[in-house]
Amino acid sequence: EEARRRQEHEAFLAQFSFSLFTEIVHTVLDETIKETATAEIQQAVNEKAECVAKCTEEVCSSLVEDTLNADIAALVEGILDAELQRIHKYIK
Amino acid sequence: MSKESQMRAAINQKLIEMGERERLKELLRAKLVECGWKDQLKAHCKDVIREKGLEHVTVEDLVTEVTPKGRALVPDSVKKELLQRIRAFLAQHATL
Amino acid sequence: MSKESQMRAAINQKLIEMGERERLKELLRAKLVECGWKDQLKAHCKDVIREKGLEHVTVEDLVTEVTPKGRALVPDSVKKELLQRIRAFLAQHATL
Repeated sequence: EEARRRQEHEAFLAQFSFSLFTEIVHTVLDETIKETATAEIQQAVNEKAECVAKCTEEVCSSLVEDTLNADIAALVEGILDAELQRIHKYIK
Repeated sequence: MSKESQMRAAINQKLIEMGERERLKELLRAKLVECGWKDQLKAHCKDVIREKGLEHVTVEDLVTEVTPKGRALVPDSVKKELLQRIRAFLAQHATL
Repeated sequence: MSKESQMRAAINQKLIEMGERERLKELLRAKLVECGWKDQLKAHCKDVIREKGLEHVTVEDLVTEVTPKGRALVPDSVKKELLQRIRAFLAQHATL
């Protein structure tokens, strides 16, 4: 009887250990996977926002550069033309 | 209540009271970091986000997508260690 | 093509497609006139011509000479306003 009870107890412990093990593994994995997925999506969102901000600044700078380059060239040409005409008039 | 259910309830109570349940979870979390599982999971999440495009992925989608691989990637050694620790606790505290 | 160059190209394309790039340039030009940039730069050009002598100055020389000052003279507030306008435009019109 004693041997039978011991055997039953051992079988119970083996089964209980395994169900507890499965439950803990599932709980921890589910929690960790959810946390990791949330964190990774958040990180990707942040990285994208940083990239958009940086690229917007670069696009803005290049727009300013392009405009200045064109306008400075036009301004210089205009001034030199005006100066030349003024001198021609003066010589005449 | 059967004898088995009584015993199950008693062990569960002991696991909680003694903080062993939390310690087991902590042990598993630490082992998952230590063995590189968490880094692999992160890398897999990044791959999925890159592949699908951030605007097409929700947290739920990502969880569904990476869970099978996440489960498969847990090393046997980690599982074995956890199971042994559970067995040792039960052997000590679930006496006849 | 890197992620960043793709992003820059996408922003530029959206600005061009909707005519916003030209509008922004016009806005910048108007602001430069308004803040006295054009007058200051004209005066600087005349100074350089006076200093070097008209016969020794080409268009290229003068452009090279005055460009650094031309850039430096653009008020930060103007650049900031332009940047904010681009941000607002993208927030309204672009899915990047």
